[in-house]
Amino acid sequence: MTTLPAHSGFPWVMVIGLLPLLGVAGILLLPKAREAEARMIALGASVVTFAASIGMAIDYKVSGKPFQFTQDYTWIKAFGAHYALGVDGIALALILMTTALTPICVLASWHDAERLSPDDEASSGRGPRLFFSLLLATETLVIGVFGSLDVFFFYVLFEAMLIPMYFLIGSFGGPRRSYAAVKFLLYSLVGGLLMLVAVIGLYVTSAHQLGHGTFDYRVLINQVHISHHEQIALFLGFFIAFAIKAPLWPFHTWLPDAASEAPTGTAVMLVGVLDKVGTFGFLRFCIPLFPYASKLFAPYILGLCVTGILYGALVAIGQKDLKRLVAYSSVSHFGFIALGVFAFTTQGGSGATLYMVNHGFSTGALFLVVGFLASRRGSRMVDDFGGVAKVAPWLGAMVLIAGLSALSLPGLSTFVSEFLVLVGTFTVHRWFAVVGIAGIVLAAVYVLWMVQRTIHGPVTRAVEGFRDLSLREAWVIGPVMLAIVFLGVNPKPLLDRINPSIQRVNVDVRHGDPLPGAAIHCVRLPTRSSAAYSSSLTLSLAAARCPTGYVEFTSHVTLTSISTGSTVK
Amino acid sequence: MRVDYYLYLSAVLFTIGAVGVLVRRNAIVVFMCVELMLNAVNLSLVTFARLNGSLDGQIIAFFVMVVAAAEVVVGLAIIMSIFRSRRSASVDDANLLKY
Amino acid sequence: MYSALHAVTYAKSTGVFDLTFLLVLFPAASAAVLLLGGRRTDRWGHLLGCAAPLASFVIGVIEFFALISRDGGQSRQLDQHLWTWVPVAGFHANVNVLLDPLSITFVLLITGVGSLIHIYSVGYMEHDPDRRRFFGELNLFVAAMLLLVLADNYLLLYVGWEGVGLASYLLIGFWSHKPSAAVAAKKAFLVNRVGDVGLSIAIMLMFATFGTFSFSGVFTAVHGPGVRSGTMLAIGLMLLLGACGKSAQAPLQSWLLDAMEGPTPVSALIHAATMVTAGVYLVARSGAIYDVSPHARLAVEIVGAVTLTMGAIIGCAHDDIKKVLAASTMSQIGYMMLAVGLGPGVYAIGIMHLLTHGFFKANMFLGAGSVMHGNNDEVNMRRYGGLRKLMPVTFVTFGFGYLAIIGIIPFSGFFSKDKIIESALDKGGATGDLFGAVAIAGAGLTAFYMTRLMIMTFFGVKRWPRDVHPHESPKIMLIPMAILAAGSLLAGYLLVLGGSLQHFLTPSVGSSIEQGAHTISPWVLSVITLAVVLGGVAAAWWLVGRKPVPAEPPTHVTLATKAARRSLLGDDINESIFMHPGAYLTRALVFFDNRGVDGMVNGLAALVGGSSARLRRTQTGFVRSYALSMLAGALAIAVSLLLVRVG
Amino acid sequence: MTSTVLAAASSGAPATMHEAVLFWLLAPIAVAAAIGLVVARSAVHAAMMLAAVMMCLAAFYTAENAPFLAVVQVVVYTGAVLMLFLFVLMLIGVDSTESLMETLRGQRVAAGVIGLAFSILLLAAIDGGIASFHPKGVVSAEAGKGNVAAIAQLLFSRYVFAFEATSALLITAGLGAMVLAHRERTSARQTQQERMQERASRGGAAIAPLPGPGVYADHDAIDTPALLPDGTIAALSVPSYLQVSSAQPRREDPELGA
Repeated sequence: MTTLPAHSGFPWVMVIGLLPLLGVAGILLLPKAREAEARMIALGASVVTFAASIGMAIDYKVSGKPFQFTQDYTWIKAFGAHYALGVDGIALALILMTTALTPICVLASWHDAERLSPDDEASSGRGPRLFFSLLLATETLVIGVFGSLDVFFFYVLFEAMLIPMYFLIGSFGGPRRSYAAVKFLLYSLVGGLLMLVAVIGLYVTSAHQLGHGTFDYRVLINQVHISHHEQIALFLGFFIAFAIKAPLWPFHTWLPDAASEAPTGTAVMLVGVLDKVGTFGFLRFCIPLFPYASKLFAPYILGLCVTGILYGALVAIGQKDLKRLVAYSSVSHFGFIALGVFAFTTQGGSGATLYMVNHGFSTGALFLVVGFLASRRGSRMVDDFGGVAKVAPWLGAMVLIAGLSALSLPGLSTFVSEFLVLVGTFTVHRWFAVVGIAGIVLAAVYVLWMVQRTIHGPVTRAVEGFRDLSLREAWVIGPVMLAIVFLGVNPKPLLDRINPSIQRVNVDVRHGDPLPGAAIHCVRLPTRSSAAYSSSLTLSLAAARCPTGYVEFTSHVTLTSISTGSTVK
Repeated sequence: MRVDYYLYLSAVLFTIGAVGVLVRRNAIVVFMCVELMLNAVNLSLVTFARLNGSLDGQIIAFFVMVVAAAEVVVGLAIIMSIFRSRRSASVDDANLLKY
Repeated sequence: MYSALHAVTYAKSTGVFDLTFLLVLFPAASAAVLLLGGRRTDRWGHLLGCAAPLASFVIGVIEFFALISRDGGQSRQLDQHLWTWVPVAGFHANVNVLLDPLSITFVLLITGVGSLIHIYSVGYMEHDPDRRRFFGELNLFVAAMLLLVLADNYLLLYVGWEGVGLASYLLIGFWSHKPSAAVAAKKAFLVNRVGDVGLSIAIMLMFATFGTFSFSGVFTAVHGPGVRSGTMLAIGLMLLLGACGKSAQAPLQSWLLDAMEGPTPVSALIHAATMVTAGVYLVARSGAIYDVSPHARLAVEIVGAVTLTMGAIIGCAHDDIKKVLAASTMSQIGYMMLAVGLGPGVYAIGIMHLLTHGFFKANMFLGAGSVMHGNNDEVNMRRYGGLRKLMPVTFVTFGFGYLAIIGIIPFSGFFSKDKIIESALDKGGATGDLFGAVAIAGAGLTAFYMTRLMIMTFFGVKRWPRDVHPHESPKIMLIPMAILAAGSLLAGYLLVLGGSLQHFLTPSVGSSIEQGAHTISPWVLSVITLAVVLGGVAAAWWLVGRKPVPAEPPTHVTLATKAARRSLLGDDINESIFMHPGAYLTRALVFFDNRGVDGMVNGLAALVGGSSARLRRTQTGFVRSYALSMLAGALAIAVSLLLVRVG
Repeated sequence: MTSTVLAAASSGAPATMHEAVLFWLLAPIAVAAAIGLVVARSAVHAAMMLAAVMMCLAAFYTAENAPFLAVVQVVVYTGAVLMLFLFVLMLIGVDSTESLMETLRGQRVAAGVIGLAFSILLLAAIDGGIASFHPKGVVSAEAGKGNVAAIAQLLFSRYVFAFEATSALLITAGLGAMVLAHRERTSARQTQQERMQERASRGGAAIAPLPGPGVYADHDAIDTPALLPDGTIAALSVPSYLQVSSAQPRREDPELGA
């Protein structure tokens, strides 16, 4: 193996990661008397960060190296830990989503961290300075997690991410915030510890093989061959950690509590951004590092995903609390994401990655509108609303669109990703996909029933005084809606960057995507009179569909004949 | 007579002292039992010195005595102050560490 | 017919055909302006709302003439590439619009009838404070419907498909403060979603089987070797499921009657003329797939025949004028389904009935709207009576529609419906005869319930309450009705004349069956059908027209009538099979999640906490107990050391 | 006797007949006294028992060629430490005999069983571990300087740091004891005037001095109560700690009966 270039291009990732920290520094320098300005600084820092990430996206070469803008410095020499950063298409998309959502979270939390009175003793430590520093710190850590190319570095950031989020929930949340925060922390820590064991195991394996242990991700995937038994053990360590983080059924019960107790901005950050680390981890670590174990466990994991899709949706139908409803719908959606990831097809993987981005916006939108509703009514209960659309038509429309995006209406971004996930699954695991499709009917049930009971129907007394969207709220929800519509109509720029990375992720698990059923038939039955024509037709079709150059066929066709067939176009 | 009889005696005295610590409730008597245990150990230390033909055992016994003296001073002062505040010298009454 | 190696290809659009995208863009842009512009656009919103479909109609007409001016040598199927939508490895979806005879036919129907209904709505919705929003949503519907029929691949079609579903949802729930409207809207969307599952599975099957889901790719590949008939049957059935949802065919028919909660122009445009016929369009468009799968065709025929009968029976029992018309729509779409299910060559006839139905049913809905408009939005026909004198124009235009639907010569319905019956009988065999008989019986039933409607509404004595003063509608409503009435009369001629429509549609849906293979002579059949129809009319007069209509529906009726009044128990079945068990399941799962899954987590935490608390009890605070345990510990350590030494 | 024992011991490590006599004489006494320490009801008795044990041990130390320790044992332990115990006992009340009822369930049984097991274990361990030893005696280690000088030499050479540390410990302990025993005055000391005012404010008989004890022909002890004019006993005339049931004036006395 050739040695990998340590540095390439402008260190965008580091810059983007450090910008929010600058904001944190600015906020901490503020005197207490001017602490309300913390939000201005936070907004400024996060917008600049977003602008920088746009710069990175423009600078990213679609057909360039697998990992771009890399940096690699030895961090802890004693056990081969590196400070290594870099992005591929998947990380690029997720970093963009993170930096786009953070200003929205800041704006959405504009009044959430205000003190009740200037010298409010009860909230002495919990002013806007703390809140917005924590929010920005979370952003930095999440960007670091997505951009990390060292397993140990990733692990450290992965665990560090919990700390600001713990305080965001535990200090600023609803009445049961400490229960929710502790539950969130303990759940995540359990997963994190399992992952730590696996990370150490990975190091030991690499030390056995290379003579010197390393955590360098690119070295690990290219030069270290992990035996099957080790793969199974290490895979489970990583998988459970990510499954808790994602969260996958049945590790989901922390999410409804955490998301419903957290203030709106935090909930968006938590469910929209932070949880993507779990599904991102599947793609970044589980599959490329442990292809054998991934293949071995895939059917069971797909079973979990499908269960989660239906389960999350059904439980969401039965929720009385709007935030919990959204949280359970996310459980369902995470089932879709993981379904696409573990289908090991380009459609599934790209769809899942796109889904992560879209879910950030779509669930973000839902949490935001629920936050708008709750801030007006002082309650999150579905039954406390009714007829909002009549009183506040814009607010009603936003609730409706957010809901439609959650049920994956074609034309909105979630549809593209959900369909890709299902198609990607369908080509290899037909029945999992079919059962998963039932989830889209259930999604319609919970969304529309929620819509019917909150914004439709006769205007209830409590709703009568609702004002429509304020200017700030419009600026919060507007960009999200724009992103949802834009990505629904033109997901190509993002998909073009994601696709090659996904194909690299899947290359060890499945060589190229499965051929259409009819094409395989043609090759299987070469005695048919028209076989010559049709097989060449379909094979050229197949070759066109498999940019990696791999074509997988059923057993009784020799590979040589196929590969000649597919190269002669 | 064998020298190790002293050791047997020491063991017996030590055990009696230990049982005394366990069954008596008067803090001062408990303390006396502790002293008995220390004395028993001293006896065995002196005997060990004789067995080994070195004075180190006696030295250690001496140190034990000094430390025991210090311990008694502090311990009795503690018992005094407890008695002052609680009007009781029973070790069972001083159970603030209870769960 | 397709030959085995005949690849379906579409020509690249040029010239005037590059304007195809404007068809969708006009109403879409107008919808965006009206919905995002807010109250600022209230003043002129309805004008823009009418202009958009009219502009599309004009372009449609231009393109139609451009299309027919292309002679046989030139392809009449023109594909315009707009942008690449979803490119993922083999999964390549484009946003392309396909202009071919089938789509232009629909374009003209949608924009033509749509424009008329828009104009009508200006008057109908005049007093509604949200008229601008109404027009915005109506435009959104037109845009989505046009996208549906112009898509050149199934995925884009799916976008339009759900888009019209969304518009339908919004418009049924237009008066969403009425709980009944909100529930009906939700129900329509949900039932459609079930159908959409079918459509999406069909698309996935196509992709998994052929590696493509564009029309040209799929229609070429179906004739390739190695295509298993089971797969084709599955695709056909899944497409049919989608069509059933959208077109309110059994077993997904239950939403249509409730959808009448929407404003009447919506019922006319969406739930009569256009959207509900999208299922027929889908089956006709997918003709190549059904051509190779006779079993799938049979399923389509059965669905059509069953719904045809069900709709007609339901129509006989309801007193709500819109619901009767809705049931009639179901029934008529059943005819179309039956036609397109009959397979190669009959697609065009189904489309023809679709067009004529678009005219006469829209006409009648607008008429019903006019009647309601004049009667304080009363929909119960038992509160009407004798309106022909007070609303003469409405009566006449409605009458045209009435004559068309029951199939009286020379109204349009006669031509299209007769052809369907004829084709069903021509299919031969037991099923052909059965379907033919059902179709003829359906014609009789149609005549019965429509005559009942006419009698209860326009004839007899007045039965409206004292404070209602029926009056004729304003001109802006009457003119569209008049135009549609003319269409109801003339459309049949124009379409049938020399098989013009069938020839025109040949590139899209294949050629017609050869003439002369009839089992029964067309003339004889027409006479039989007319006789049955007249029998139905007579029966209606005998049962309804002879005596005064009671103000309340009679309660001592047969079980069959009761079932028909409850829409043949469609809702009851859905409720008992899906809703109630679903509600129980949901409640059980919520309980399970709180107590089971979360309970396990919390239980684990409680176990740790509890055992710690129990362990804490050993800290009695008695020094002597601690001393005892210390001594015991010392003993244990000494013993174990000794054992290690000895052992 | 002591000189013979010393002479016998000084000759060598193995125990002589004299030492055996001494051992078998004093060992049972030591054990009996130790048991007495554990079972004695009164704390003062227990202290006496402990003194007996310590004296016995001092004798054993002399027999074992440790005269310095023997003296320290008598002077420091028996003389100082034990006296300290007795002082504290006096401070907190000599009469505080504890009831012999055990309050912790099973404590006594468990202590007995574990103690027995522990002693068996120790005895067995000594039996197994020491049997092979041949006592060397400490005389050789004294190098002719005598026990005290030899110990002194070791203490101030090899163990000098430990010795210094111990001295520091002793000082710390002394300070600690002072701190612990010191009672901080929480309020200002009452003047005599204030005490009087307080007494006057209480009113009643408390203003006058308490009545003295009764003085009779046959009794004038301090525990004899005085009689009030009506013939009843003046309870306040006898200090509370002397009020015992036996100390009643004899009613049968004819002169006192009135």
